[in-house]
Amino acid sequence: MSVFSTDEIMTIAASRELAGARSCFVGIGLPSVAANLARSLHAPGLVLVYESGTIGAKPTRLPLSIGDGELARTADVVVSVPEIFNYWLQPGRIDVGMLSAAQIDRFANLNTTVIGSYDQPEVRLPGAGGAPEIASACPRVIIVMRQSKKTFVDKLDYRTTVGFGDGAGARSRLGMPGAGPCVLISDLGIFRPDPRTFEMTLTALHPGATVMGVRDATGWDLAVSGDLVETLAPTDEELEHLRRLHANSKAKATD
Amino acid sequence: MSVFSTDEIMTIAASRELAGARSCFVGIGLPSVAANLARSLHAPGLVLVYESGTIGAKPTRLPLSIGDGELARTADVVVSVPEIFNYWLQPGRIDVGMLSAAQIDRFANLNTTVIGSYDQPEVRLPGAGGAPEIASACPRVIIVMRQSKKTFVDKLDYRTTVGFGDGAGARSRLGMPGAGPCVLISDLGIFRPDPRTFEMTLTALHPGATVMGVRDATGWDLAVSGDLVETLAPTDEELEHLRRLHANSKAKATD
Amino acid sequence: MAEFLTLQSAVATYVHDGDVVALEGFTHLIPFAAGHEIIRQRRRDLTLVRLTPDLICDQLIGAGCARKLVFSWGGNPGVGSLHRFRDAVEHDWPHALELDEHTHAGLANRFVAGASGLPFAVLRAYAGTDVAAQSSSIASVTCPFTGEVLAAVAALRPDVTVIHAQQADRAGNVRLWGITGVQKESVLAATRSIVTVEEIVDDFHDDRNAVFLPSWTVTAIAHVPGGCYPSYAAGYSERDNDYYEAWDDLSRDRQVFEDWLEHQVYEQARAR
Amino acid sequence: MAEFLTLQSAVATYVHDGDVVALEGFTHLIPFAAGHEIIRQRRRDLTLVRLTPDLICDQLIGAGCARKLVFSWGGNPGVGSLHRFRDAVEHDWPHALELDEHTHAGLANRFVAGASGLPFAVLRAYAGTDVAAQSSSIASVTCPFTGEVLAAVAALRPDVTVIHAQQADRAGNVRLWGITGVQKESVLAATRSIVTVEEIVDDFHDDRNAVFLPSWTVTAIAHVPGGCYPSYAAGYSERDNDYYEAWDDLSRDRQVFEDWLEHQVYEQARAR
Repeated sequence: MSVFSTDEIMTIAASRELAGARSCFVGIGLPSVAANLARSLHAPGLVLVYESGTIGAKPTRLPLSIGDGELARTADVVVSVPEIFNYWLQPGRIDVGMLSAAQIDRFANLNTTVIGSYDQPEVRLPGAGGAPEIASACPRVIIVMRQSKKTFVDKLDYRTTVGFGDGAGARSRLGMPGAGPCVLISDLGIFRPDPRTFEMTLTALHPGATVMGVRDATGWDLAVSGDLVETLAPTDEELEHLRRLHANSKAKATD
Repeated sequence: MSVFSTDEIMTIAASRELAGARSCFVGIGLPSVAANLARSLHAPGLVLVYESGTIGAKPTRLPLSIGDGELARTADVVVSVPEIFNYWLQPGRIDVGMLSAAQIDRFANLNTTVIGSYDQPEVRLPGAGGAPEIASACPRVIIVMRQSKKTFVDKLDYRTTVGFGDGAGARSRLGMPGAGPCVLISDLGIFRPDPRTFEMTLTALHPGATVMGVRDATGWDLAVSGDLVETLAPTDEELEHLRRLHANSKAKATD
Repeated sequence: MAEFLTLQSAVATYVHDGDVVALEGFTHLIPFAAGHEIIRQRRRDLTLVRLTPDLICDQLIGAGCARKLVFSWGGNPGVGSLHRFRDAVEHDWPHALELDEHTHAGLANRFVAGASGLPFAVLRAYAGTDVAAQSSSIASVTCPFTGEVLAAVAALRPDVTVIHAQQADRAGNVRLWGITGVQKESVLAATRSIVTVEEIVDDFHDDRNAVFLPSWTVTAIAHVPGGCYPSYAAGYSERDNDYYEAWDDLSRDRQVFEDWLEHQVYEQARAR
Repeated sequence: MAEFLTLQSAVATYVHDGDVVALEGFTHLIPFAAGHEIIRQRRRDLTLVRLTPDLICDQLIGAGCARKLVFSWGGNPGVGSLHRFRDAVEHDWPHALELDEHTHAGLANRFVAGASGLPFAVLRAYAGTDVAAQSSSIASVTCPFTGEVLAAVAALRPDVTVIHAQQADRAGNVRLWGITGVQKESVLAATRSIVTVEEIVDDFHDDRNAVFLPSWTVTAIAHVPGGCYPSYAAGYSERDNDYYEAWDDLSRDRQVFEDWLEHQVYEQARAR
């Protein structure tokens, strides 16, 4: 078995979740790497949709931004920004949304707006972008983000994007058509919503990670599945594809 | 002075009303002939907009329908039907709307839907098309139609399109941005709204027409302007352009 | 992904009695061949949806396929009346036809709402007219910022939308250009879609701003060159204006129309 | 009809202190040269509007031109923070910056409403988030057909919209292609518009489905080849990704930024 980094297994585990998906609405950074890896590895027909309006982009290198010329050049079609949101994302036409964030809570709500108070912020983050509507409209949502007590928090400083709100029933009360975050993948493990409480629950540990270690990197009292498994280690093929993807990209690959 | 038909002076008088207009939203039939004549005669830069989405069409023959290939081929740009109504007509971007109808009343409201009752019609007409929104949104509206007691009626069988509704103040009560029908041109004369009552008032007689004749062809008690004038007879140039336009068109020119 | 089928199979599989069927194409690219196939397969109780019913709905109505028509302008463009439509409305022949009647802007926006996954669309329309009172799919809505009252139209979501396009590629992606009407919206608003095409190509010309329907938004594609005659396909054919004028006479008389139906539509089925 | 002006005259004539100024272009075709000209002419109290503020708003904010920012995603794409934006929000440097913050879908639809002459637009968005509470241009509306509660966003009508496009013809018609963002909507929504272009051509390539802005929808055109650098113009240039990465360091320090401003922006004015 090859040596691999925690970022690598996180990205590879995320790409595996795209098996069987027809189309994916992709945010820049970790989600874009995972989605492009899936296309390279096991889902050559996966339709990548970026919020710049590019539908069916087939980038040969990782795009630095969601509006890269590479995306437009390789797309099946490019539509306007109002159209990509109104005609394509909003009706739930795109199977899977892939998101990352600065903070996540136990119900997979996300903060990409601000650390500290809104009016007197410690750190002003970029803001919402497409995330709230991706998380609302896509039938399935995959979240990929590195884990620490600063990112997996008990209480978000700002709720930019709703995952499962305050838990069971919240999405339907809010009129959200999609099923919400079906999986959260960090650099330590994999979390899925409890079918009753909708709290994100640790269901798999990446090789080398421990429940104790994950608890230490989680800001809330973590629920752990009774069927906890170990994430399959990256195969040589997966690692090779991921590393080639990064090597092909002049630009920095992750956020 | 050349001999001319009543249809010819009607069309020529309508085309003259387009002097100074930048753009015209054109219905098929009489309005299309008048607008194309204006472009040929005195308004070569007039932007013709058809509801098929063709902006800046420069047809060399009269189109038989509003979606003729000739319109698309000669247009500056072709947009979708939702776009032509939402982005171009609705905000009042097109200076002048040109309409015709089966029935008109004293306040220039139009019927293109039905003769008789809606549920048991004597004659079922085509319906609304783009007319209600053209009449609402365009800063100015020009109406061209042949006149008789059957077409100039005291009470419409059905109000498809609002001109001045029930008179003064009606348009603003209905939230209509445009100024409404500034002129009505028939085969007998020219009518303009009274500035106080907004009733269409005879302001010009075509050569050969009489007030008595116009009254006999009007279904309501006709108001006649104190400054009644005679419509300038068609010039040789106007007639020549109009006849060439018809000759160039394989298709039937008027409805 | 879109299936490639014969037109006969596509209609047999995806157009059912009682369906809401949109047939779109604004003067250009009207799917006549598909309309004839629907007549041949003797579909009944359809709700037909089309901004401009044109000859295609006149034929379907005269053949007894339609229970209801949702439309915004029902004439023979530049010629006059649609006589089969009028005969149905005026004399219930071959049977009564229910109408849901709009303006172009209103009906186009009903497709926009359907394509957008919204229950309604907002526009400035219908004020002061008799049109709004006649339709249950027109209401009003108040702007929460200005208090202005505007028109609301209900989203339209056809069971199946049928269009004609210039090209499909072998993966089932569809491309059309020229006057594109509400074809994109009507396909995206529908549960299923059938697209007849002039040509199946290896690669599209590199024009990414034409209307493009990815294969996964289309249910079935049938290769039917000339499938929009007597309408036209820009780049492939010209509109047969004479046909539109001749239809005025042909359709005026019930018996002449029924002879046309027999010889021009039904006989083709028996010949198969 | 559009006037052909120098960029200097266009900004001098049509961008005023206190204006609501939209600068659009989604990663692609960002009007940097026009942004620099606004800085050079020392406009103040502007409300800047841009889905993705990007480096162009970072520069305008750092230079003290902006009183308020209307936006939906304020980062350096693929790199990280916009440091001048952060410094204004976190430390009121060079002065406080008011924010009106949206999602992409919400802000795009505010332009759509503006372009459509409607007071608001409807979308399914913002539910359950803190974003709606922060903005007076977000409200809700109830569907008159289904009772569903949806988001409403107020129409946005900039005093002036500035974009960069590939081409204008000599009549002042503008054409752009590739990633077209919300450029059409932002120009149609605005009272005035300035378009900088890569090239002025005799005739457009015959592609009627690209975004096309008729001359009569554009106020002023300035011929500024490379006017979107370090962004890019499809068919003319590539995005300078290194510049975007270098900006991260350059903009982090106030003094380094001010040196950049002095040498890269203001000096060009004195050279004229």
